[in-house]
Order: sequence, then structure tokens, then C-alpha cells
Amino acid sequence: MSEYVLETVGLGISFGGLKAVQDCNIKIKENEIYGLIGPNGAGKTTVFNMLTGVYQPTYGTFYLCGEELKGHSQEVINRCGIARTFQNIRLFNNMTVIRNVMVGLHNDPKYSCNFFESILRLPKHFKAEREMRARAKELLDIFGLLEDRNQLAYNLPYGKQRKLEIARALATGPKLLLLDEPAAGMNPHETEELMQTIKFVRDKFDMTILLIEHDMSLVSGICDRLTVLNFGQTLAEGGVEEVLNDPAVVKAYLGD
Amino acid sequence: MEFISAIISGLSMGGTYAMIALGYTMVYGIAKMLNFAHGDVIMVGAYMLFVAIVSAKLPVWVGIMIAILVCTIFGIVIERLAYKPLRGASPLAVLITAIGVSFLLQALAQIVFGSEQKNVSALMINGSLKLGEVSIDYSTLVTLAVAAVIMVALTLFVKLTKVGRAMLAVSEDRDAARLMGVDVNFVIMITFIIGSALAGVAGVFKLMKSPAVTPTLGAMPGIKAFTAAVIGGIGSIPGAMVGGVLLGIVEAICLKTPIAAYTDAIEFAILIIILLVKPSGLLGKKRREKV
Amino acid sequence: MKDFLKNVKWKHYINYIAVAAFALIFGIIGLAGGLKGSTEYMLEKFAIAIILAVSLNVVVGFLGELSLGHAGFMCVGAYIGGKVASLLDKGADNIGVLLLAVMIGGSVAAVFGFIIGLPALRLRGDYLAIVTLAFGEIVRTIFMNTSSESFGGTLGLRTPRYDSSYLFIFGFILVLICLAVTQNMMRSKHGRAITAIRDNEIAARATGVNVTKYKLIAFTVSAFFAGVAGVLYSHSNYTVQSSVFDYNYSIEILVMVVLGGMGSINGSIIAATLITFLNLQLSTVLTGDLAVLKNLIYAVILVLIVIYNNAPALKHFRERYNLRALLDKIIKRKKDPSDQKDDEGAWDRVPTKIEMNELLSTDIIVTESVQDPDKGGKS
Amino acid sequence: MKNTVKKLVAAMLVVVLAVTAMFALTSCGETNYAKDNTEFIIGLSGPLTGGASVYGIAVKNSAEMAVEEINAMGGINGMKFKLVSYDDQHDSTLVNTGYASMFEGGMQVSLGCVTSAPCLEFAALSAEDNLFFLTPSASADSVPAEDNAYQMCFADGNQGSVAAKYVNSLGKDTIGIFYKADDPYSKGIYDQFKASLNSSITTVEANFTGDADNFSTQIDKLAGCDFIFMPIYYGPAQTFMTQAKGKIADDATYYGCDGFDGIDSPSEDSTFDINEIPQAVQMLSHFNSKATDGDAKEYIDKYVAKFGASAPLNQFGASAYDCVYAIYYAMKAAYEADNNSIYVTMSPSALCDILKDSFNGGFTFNGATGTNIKWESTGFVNKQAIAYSIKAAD
Repeated sequence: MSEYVLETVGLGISFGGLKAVQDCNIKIKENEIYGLIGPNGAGKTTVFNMLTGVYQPTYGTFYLCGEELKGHSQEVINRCGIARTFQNIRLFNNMTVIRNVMVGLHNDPKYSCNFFESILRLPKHFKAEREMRARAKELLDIFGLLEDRNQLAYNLPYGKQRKLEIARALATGPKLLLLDEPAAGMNPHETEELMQTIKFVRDKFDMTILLIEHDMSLVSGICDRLTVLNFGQTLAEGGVEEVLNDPAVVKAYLGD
Repeated sequence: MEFISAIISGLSMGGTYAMIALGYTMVYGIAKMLNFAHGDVIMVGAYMLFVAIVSAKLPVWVGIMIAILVCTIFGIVIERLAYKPLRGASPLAVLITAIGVSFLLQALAQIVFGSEQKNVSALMINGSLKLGEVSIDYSTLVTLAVAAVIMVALTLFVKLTKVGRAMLAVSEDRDAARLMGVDVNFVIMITFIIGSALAGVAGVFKLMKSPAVTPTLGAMPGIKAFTAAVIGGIGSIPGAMVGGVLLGIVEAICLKTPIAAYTDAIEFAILIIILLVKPSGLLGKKRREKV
Repeated sequence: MKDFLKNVKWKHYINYIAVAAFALIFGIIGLAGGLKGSTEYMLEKFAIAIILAVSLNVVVGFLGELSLGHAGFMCVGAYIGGKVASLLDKGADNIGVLLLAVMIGGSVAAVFGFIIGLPALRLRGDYLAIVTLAFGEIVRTIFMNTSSESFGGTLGLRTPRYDSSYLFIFGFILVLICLAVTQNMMRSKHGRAITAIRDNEIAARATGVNVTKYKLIAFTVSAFFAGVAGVLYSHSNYTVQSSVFDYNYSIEILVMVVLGGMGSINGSIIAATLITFLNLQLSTVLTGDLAVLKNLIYAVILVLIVIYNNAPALKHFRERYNLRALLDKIIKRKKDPSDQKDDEGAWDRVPTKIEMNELLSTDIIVTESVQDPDKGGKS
Repeated sequence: MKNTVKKLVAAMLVVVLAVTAMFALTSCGETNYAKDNTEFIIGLSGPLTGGASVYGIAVKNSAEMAVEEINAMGGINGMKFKLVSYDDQHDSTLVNTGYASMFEGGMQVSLGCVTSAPCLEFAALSAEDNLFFLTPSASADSVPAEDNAYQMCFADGNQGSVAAKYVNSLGKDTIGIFYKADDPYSKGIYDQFKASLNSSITTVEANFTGDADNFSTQIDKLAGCDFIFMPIYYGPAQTFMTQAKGKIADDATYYGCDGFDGIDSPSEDSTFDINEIPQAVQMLSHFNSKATDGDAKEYIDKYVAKFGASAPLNQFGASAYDCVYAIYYAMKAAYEADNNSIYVTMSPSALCDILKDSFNGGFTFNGATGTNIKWESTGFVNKQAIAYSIKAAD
């Protein structure tokens, strides 16, 4: 077992000659909340996209708990243990809340039931469905969404949609959770609540979390360590206090 | 020799396909929708020529003007009534609506004009230019020349005029263009006007080679022209021209071999293969879906 | 036993009951000798149309991809099933032969469905639609150019017509099987995965859904039943002619699905029955060039329904005035979703609407055209 | 919710039982739908719309005319006839419905379908009910496969071999063939033509499918031929000829089969004029639409007088006219032999047996499409073909 849950080695990508991200080295220890910050266009989401298999990295590679995942498809990477949320929420809008979470439980071997068992309605199907539903309810309860479980996802208020997306990601049973700007569009009160939720998730699920965020209060409130990206390059990394006081970081954020 | 003559008769069909494909590619590139009814607007144009030249006995050039004008009006009406309400809806909804409009036009034409074949031979250009052993029809030359002129004119229009640049902007990113103050609805309307006028012109060229007018005359050429537009790279104006001519040549070569009966199947197979192997076509730009 | 009855979700079975009752009524009348040949033929047509519409709904309504080649799959089933029957069956109405024909015809169509599912992995939206259209035309052309000994060529394949007093009953049994397979599939984790792909393919991938597998499953199941409908067709007619299975036929099936509501199986059943009935009635009423009035009406229905269901400007209007709201008012259904039994808000409550993956912003702006080996097609 | 459903199911079951009981009482296994007829009903299915409508309309008009004439003559001892028709739009899927509605409406004898592909479906359906039909124009070889089916027109194979015999006699080295590959009529004639053609004659072949209307490639391929056999319908033939002006030698000959019929009758809103075509146009036919004597002339005069000069006039119509009369004369002969054998409420099957005996037993008929017409027991017609020149080369 590797010391780190996630370890990226010289990760980089170029689009048609433009190097969007270069030489990104992030090491995240177990149970850590790790922040990835940087100005707009710095390549943060691109890093997420590489880690989840949306883009194939041009340079370098990355390991999850010592296992190299570079080159796998999104589905496989998710099954190996990286789950994510999106900057602009991507729920299954026309499905009910509970079904959104149940899709997340799809690959869990505990609820395995093949196509023909479902069609023929063998006992295994009913067992799997019953257990998946129970598990989904547990998860929804944790996020305070139990009452809304039969709503269509797009009818939920914004804050609950964010929570649902996190619940769905957790349902896939990840080792590492990637949160892409979870606090975007939230008011301070909601942000505060979200911080509690993220901490709770870390403690309750023993989760390791990597998050992109602009809201510095959230970053300084919950992150253990940070990496700052600017123009695709690592500007600084380390503890929160140390990084945020780094003159280069201040310059990148505030300009000259 | 046989091969050269196949290429020349391929140019004859290819010219018409190129003409239709130009309209297709404009609309697809800018409005981002597959206008299934494009082929049927050609049919409307052909019937207008029939009404003007045969029924009303007007001079040919008046008939052509009327046909192009009516096609343009049809284009505007279709866009306003059927497509504009769906701006921002799923592409699938727009596609199904376009199929509906195509059906609607065919059914209307049959109710108004009957299903029997009409003939308009006044536009036929007979005779051909002889170069040694090969001969090229004048109609082919006219079609190719006009298609080339239109292609150049469209390219210049898009590159040099304000409306043209607005079209480019809308085709790149509709929302961003809107934010930059481009009137997206207006630009799409202009696109449809140009596309439908081109369909009218295509109707004229169709009747230059073949006098038959039926309610379904636009359906197959429409789909074939889409194939041509895909071969050339959808959204690319020179690509439509290249694709149209290539498709015409492929068709002519197929028709001269013993597998002639499979011509349509072969063309469709080419479409599938190109979409799978190189969806951006010969001259098209490849875009990436953003995440 | 009582508990069991209590737990049964009646709502899930009402369409089986309705279809079975319908078949039973006419089956009993038919066996008593009270049905005209034309009624029996109409019932066969109903069964064929329902199977076609429900199976197309799997791809269009649940997977969210437009298929314009459904008649092509039906064509494969009709020719293969018809050929099997004409090779094995020499005039006698043998139920075993019919079953075998259904299995073989359906399976061959399913293989084609699988093959067409492959492009669906790379292409989406209108490109895929045009590929399915092309596929339908290719299949038709190939069967048309076969020799007269193999598949009848231009004159079509001569097939044994199954005894019409029984065929429609068999047809409705196939309808029930089709309903059972599609509904059981959709009401399981597999169906959830398929609708997840429809709602947001990118999120579905990120959630670990095997998109490749489920797209292929949806296309294969859909094609299988289209093939089954084709076999029924070949047994309900004496000739199978490739010209029947053209693009217009695919559109007619699409009209049924759109009219019934994409993603609504009950809607598909009702719309398929209604349109088939109207078709048969109108074909004797409308003659001359007015016969296309039918097409005109379909075209108008198609355009109006799609605009009504999808136009962004009509959103509020739609939410206030729709059939379901009206039904709710009449039956006074429980309004509060949290009070509902689990899973009552199932997929058939999905409004007739398909969300495609909208283009979203990235945190990096790339002006150059980009080669991305993983993602083709979509532009 | 559950209660509602239970009630619903219960209600349904009651309805099922009630309806079943009702039907079970009323049904009595009667299958002779003609039992209430007051006239003999002749059924006809044909394309009254679509690309082939010109044939369907001519057939319907002519058959109606024949029925009216027969009724004016008093029918068979006062028993009159009635024609019912159905628009099958040249689509075989519609035939089943049309057949059922006519059969259940009391149809006792039929002219089958006008076009081949739908007629195959019709033939199979009518064989099941043992309904006699004599088709004016469905020419596929397999149409009269069952013993209840007869043709008034030449079968495709027959046309193909007759045409080939004619071409063989011309002594050409090379001929062109232009056919429609997805049309059973065209392909059927083509196959038989090729099989019967002298092997010493080289053929240059071109074909088209579907709605194609730009034939430049095909014309290009056929350009060197001075004799082109075109077993296609007249619509695409007109298109071909118009496009081929100046490319195919002016002294060439276009030779078609019965599908050419109608090519020379200018319709009011078509600008096609056969006289603008420089080449010679000939066809193989059993009817001369420019006939100046005999039954054909009489038919043409009556037809034009009744429907006007712009109504489609072609051999299909003439053939239908003859069909109705052939059925009439055969029935009349049977009636005269045995007064009880023919009556208006007789079942289609009974009538079919009588007519079959008559047609197989040397029944001979003279009409607009030939004299001394006989039928073989296979259902094929036996009569004289005429090579008919529509227009000479300029």
C-alpha cells in the first residue's frame, strides 16, 4: 500500500501545442482534504478531467493507492475508486432523487444482479433492489435529502442539488472524492453548511477529498493542504497558511 | 476512357449535390441543426417553376426569380414557425420537427399538385462541349460554374461582412455571441434565407438536367447532399462543394459497374464509414465536446 | 398471500392487464367464430404496431438516441423469419415453426441492432440518426437485390400466412412478452443505467455506468423486438416486400412514440393502437390524392407535439396544462411527492423531453481545433 | 389506488364476459358475405394515387364503363353488376385491408390488383377464399400461380421473351438495355429478355432505382447504342428521352413494353411532347391506343366520349374493359347452360368454380385487346402481341 491515496507524477496535457497543464505533482495522504486553487483558466478542472479519464494525460501519470490508473476510461477509473462532482451540476435530471443515488450504487458487488436475472425477476433482483434502496435511503438521510427522495432531481433547490451530486458520488464507494467548486453559487450560510457536510463526509466515510474552490473562507476553513495552479503550472504547495501567504500566490490572485 | 466519362457524368450529378450541400452545410454550421426539410424546399422551388413557366406561361427568368423568392419565403416561414420556438431545446426535438416539416411539405405538394409526374422542359439545356473524345454537357458546366461562384461568394460573405462574421461567431459559440451583442435570431434567420434561396437555385439546376417534378423529388437528393456535406466536412463551405462533386463521381462510377443496383447502399455505406472514421470530413474542423 | 397482494404495485401491471383483457375478449370472440377476417388482420396490425412502438421507445425514449432505421430491423426480422417459416412450414400452421421463426428472426435483427449500436458509441444526436437512416436503406437495398430463389428479389418473399384466427392471439402474447422484457429491464438497475445515460452521459460515465454495455443492450433489445414484429408481419401477410420497410415507415413508428410521449410505454401502446386504427380506417375512406392527408395530419401532429413539449417559451404553460395534471385533478392523486410510495415517481412520469448534454464551459479556453482521440462526432 | 384498480379489473372482466356472451350467441359461422347482395359485385384494387395512378384510374374508369354498358344491356337476365374499387396506392401492405373490406362487402369476383407487387398479396388472399380474379395488368409471372387467378395481359416473362424474339429478328450486334432494378415489373421482363436473347448479341446495360431522375451516367453508358430496350414505365422513360436528346443518336430506337403505354398522350399540365423526341419509339403491346378499326377503336371512342380526352387512356384500361366483359360472357354462358347455377347471392367460391371450369375449358373471347383470346390452365393468357410504333424517327 502506497503512502499516498493519490499521487500524480509530472502530470500534464497539451491541446494542439498549447500546454494546458504541466508537471503537476500532487500527493494526497489518506483522510486528507486537499485544495486545488488558482485563478480562472489555470487548468484546475483539466486536472480533474485527467484524473477521471475524460482527457488522457499527454505527460506523466497518476496513481491511486499505488495503482496506476492512467489510460483507463472514465467508467473504469470510477470503479477503481475516484468519484467526482462537476463544476456545473450534472444530475440525472429526469430521474428521482433516490434513483440518482441508486445509479451510483450500480457497480457495487453487494448488489450484483445481471441483466437476465432482472428481466426474469429472479429473487436476486428483488434482493438487490431492496438492498440498494435501503442503502440509498441511508445516504440520502445523511445529506438530509430523505424527504425529497421521490422528487425529480431538477426540481430540487440548488443547494440540495449540490448535496445530491456528492451523495451520488459517494454511493459509488470511492477512495478519493473530487469536488469541483462545490460552493459555487452558494450564499455564506449555505457555504458554511457545506463545509460541515464535507468535514462530516471525511469523518463518516474516512474519505480523502480533493477539491477545487474559489471561496477562500471555505478553503482556509477545511483544507489541510493546498496546491496553487497558475497557467497550468504549480505555483505553490503545502499547508494552507504557508501557501496563502506566499507572495507569488498573492501576486497571481491580486495582480501586481 | 470509360473512367474519364464516368467522372464527367459524375460532375453532372455532383454539381447538383454540391448546390444542395452548400445550403445544408450553411444551416448546419450556423444553426446547428440538420434541416431535413432542405430537400423539400427544393421540391417547392421546382413546383414554383412549374406553376410559373408551364401553367402561367411566364418567361423563364421570371419563373426562376419567383421560385427563388418563394423558396426564401418558405425558408423564413419554416424557421419562424417550426424551428424558432425550439431554440434552446434539445437537438433531438429540433431534428424530429425538421422531419415533420419535411413530411408536411411533401404531403402538401401532393394534395395541391397531385402525385403524377409533371414535366418542365423549358429549363433543359441540351448540347455539350466536345473536347476530343470527351464531351461535357453545358448544363454541367453551368451548374459547376454557378456552384463555384456561390461558394466563393459565400466564403467572402462570411469572411468580410459584418453579418458574415456574426454568423461565424454564432457557429463557434452561440451563447458567447449573444453576450457579445450578436442578435442570434437574426443571424439564424439570415442563414435560413441564404440556405433556402440556395435550395431554390438547386431546384432550377435540377430542372436544367431533368424535367421531372414530383412531390418526393427533394427527399433523396436531400439525404445524398447531406452525405456530400459530411464527406466534405459539415459546416465547411468549400467542403460542401468538394463533397458534392466526389459523391457525384462515386455515384457515376457505381452506376457504370455491374453493382449499379446497390448504388444507394454504397453511398450510404460511405456515409457511415466517414462518420465513424473521420466525422469531421475532408475539410471540416474537429470540435471537442467540453466537460 | 394478503401481504403479497398488498405489496404488488398494481400500477406497474395495469398495462399487462389491459392488453391481456383486450386479447382475451377478442380471442374468445374469435374462437367462437365471431370475428371478420378484416378485424383479425387489424388486431394483428395492432400487435405489430405496439411491439414496434414500445421497442423504439427503448432507444428513443429511454436511451435518448434517435433511430430512423427501426423499419430496417423489422425488415431483417420479416425476411429472416419469413424465410425460416417458408423453409420449414409447408402449409400447415405449426406453432413450433412460428416460435422458431420468431426466435431466429428476432435474434438476427438483434445482431444488426448490436452492430448499429457500435456507431452509437462514437456518434450522438443527428449524426447517429442519419446513420440509422442509412442502415435502414442499406438493408432494404440488399434484400431487394437478392435472387428470386433466396429472398424473392424485387417481387418480395412469399411467406406462409399463419391461420388468422390464432395469429393475433399469438401476437398479443408477444406484446405481453415485449412489455415484460422492456418494463422489467427499465424497472431494474439496468434500466436506471440506461436512463442515466440519457439524462447525462458524462455524469453517467463519471458514476461508473458502463455506457458501452448499456447502449448496446438498449439497441440490441430494441432491434430484437423490431425483428419479432417483422416476423409477425411476415406471418400476417403472404408477401414480404422490401419497399414496405422504407424511411416513411420508420417515421410512422416514430410518430407513435412521440405522440404517446417519449419514455412512456403506456403512451406508446395507446398511440400505436390509435394510429394503426386510424390508418386502416382512413385507407378505405381517403382515396385519390387526399390519401396523403393522413401524412399531413401526422406531420402536423409531430411538429405540434414536439414544439409543445420542448419549446422553452412554453414551459410554464406546459406545467399548468397537461394531461397528467388533468388526470391528477380527476383522480385527486396524492400531491406531496414525499408521501408517495417509493418508486411511484418512476420513469414513466418523465416528461416528454430529452435533455442532451449541453455544451458547458471549461476553465481553459482552447481556440485551436483540437484532436481528441476519445471523442469523435459531436460537434 | 389499489381499490380503484381492483374495481377496474373487476369491471373489465364483466365487460369481457358480457361481450363474449353476446358474440357467442350471435355468431353462427356464416361465411358467405354475398348472401345479401342485390347485384353481382366485382372488386378492384389499384393505385388511384401515386406514381402509378394513371394505370389505376384508367382501369377503374374502363371497368366502370363496361359495368354500365352491361347493366344497360340488362345484365344476366336482369341480374346487374356493380364495381367496387379500393385505392391500394401500389402498396402491398394496404391490399390486405382493401381485400377484406371488399370481400366482407360481398365481392364475388374480382379484377385483382392493377400492379404486380400488390397483386401477389391479393392472389394469395383470394386463393384462401377461392375467389376468381382476372387481372387486367398485374403481369408478374407468379400472379396466376394459384388456380383461381388469370391474367388478361401478357406475363412479364412472356413479354420479355416475345420482345427478345423480336430483337433477335432485327439482326443487331449490340443493343442497350435500360431498366429499373428495384421494380418487379421491370426486373421481371429484363431477366426473361436476357435469357431469351441470342447469345451473339452484346448488351450494354444501365439501370436506376427509386425516384432517380438524373440519368446522365446511364445515358452516357448507352450513348453508342442505336437500339435501346426499355422495360420501364413511361414517367422515367419521358425523363430519359428528354435528357438523352443530342446524346443518343437521332436515328436510334427506344423499344418498350406495355409500361410505355401513355407516353404519347399529352396530359394537360405536362410539357412532355413525344414529337420533340427525335428517336423512334416503339412498344410491344396487346392494344393500340391509336387504333382506327375494330373493337379497340370502339373502346377508344366510348372512353373518350365518357371521360374526355384528358383522362388516361392506355392498354391497362382497355384490358380492364375486356376483363369485365370476359367475366360477364363466361357467367352468361354458364347461366344459359344452367339457369340455376348463377344467382346474385351466390358465394364467391361457387362462382369461382364455375368460372374456372369455363376458362380452363376453352372459353374464347374477342375484345379491344385482341381476338380469339384463350387462357391456359396455368392462368396465362394466349393472344396475339402487336409491335406498335408510337413514333418513327425524325
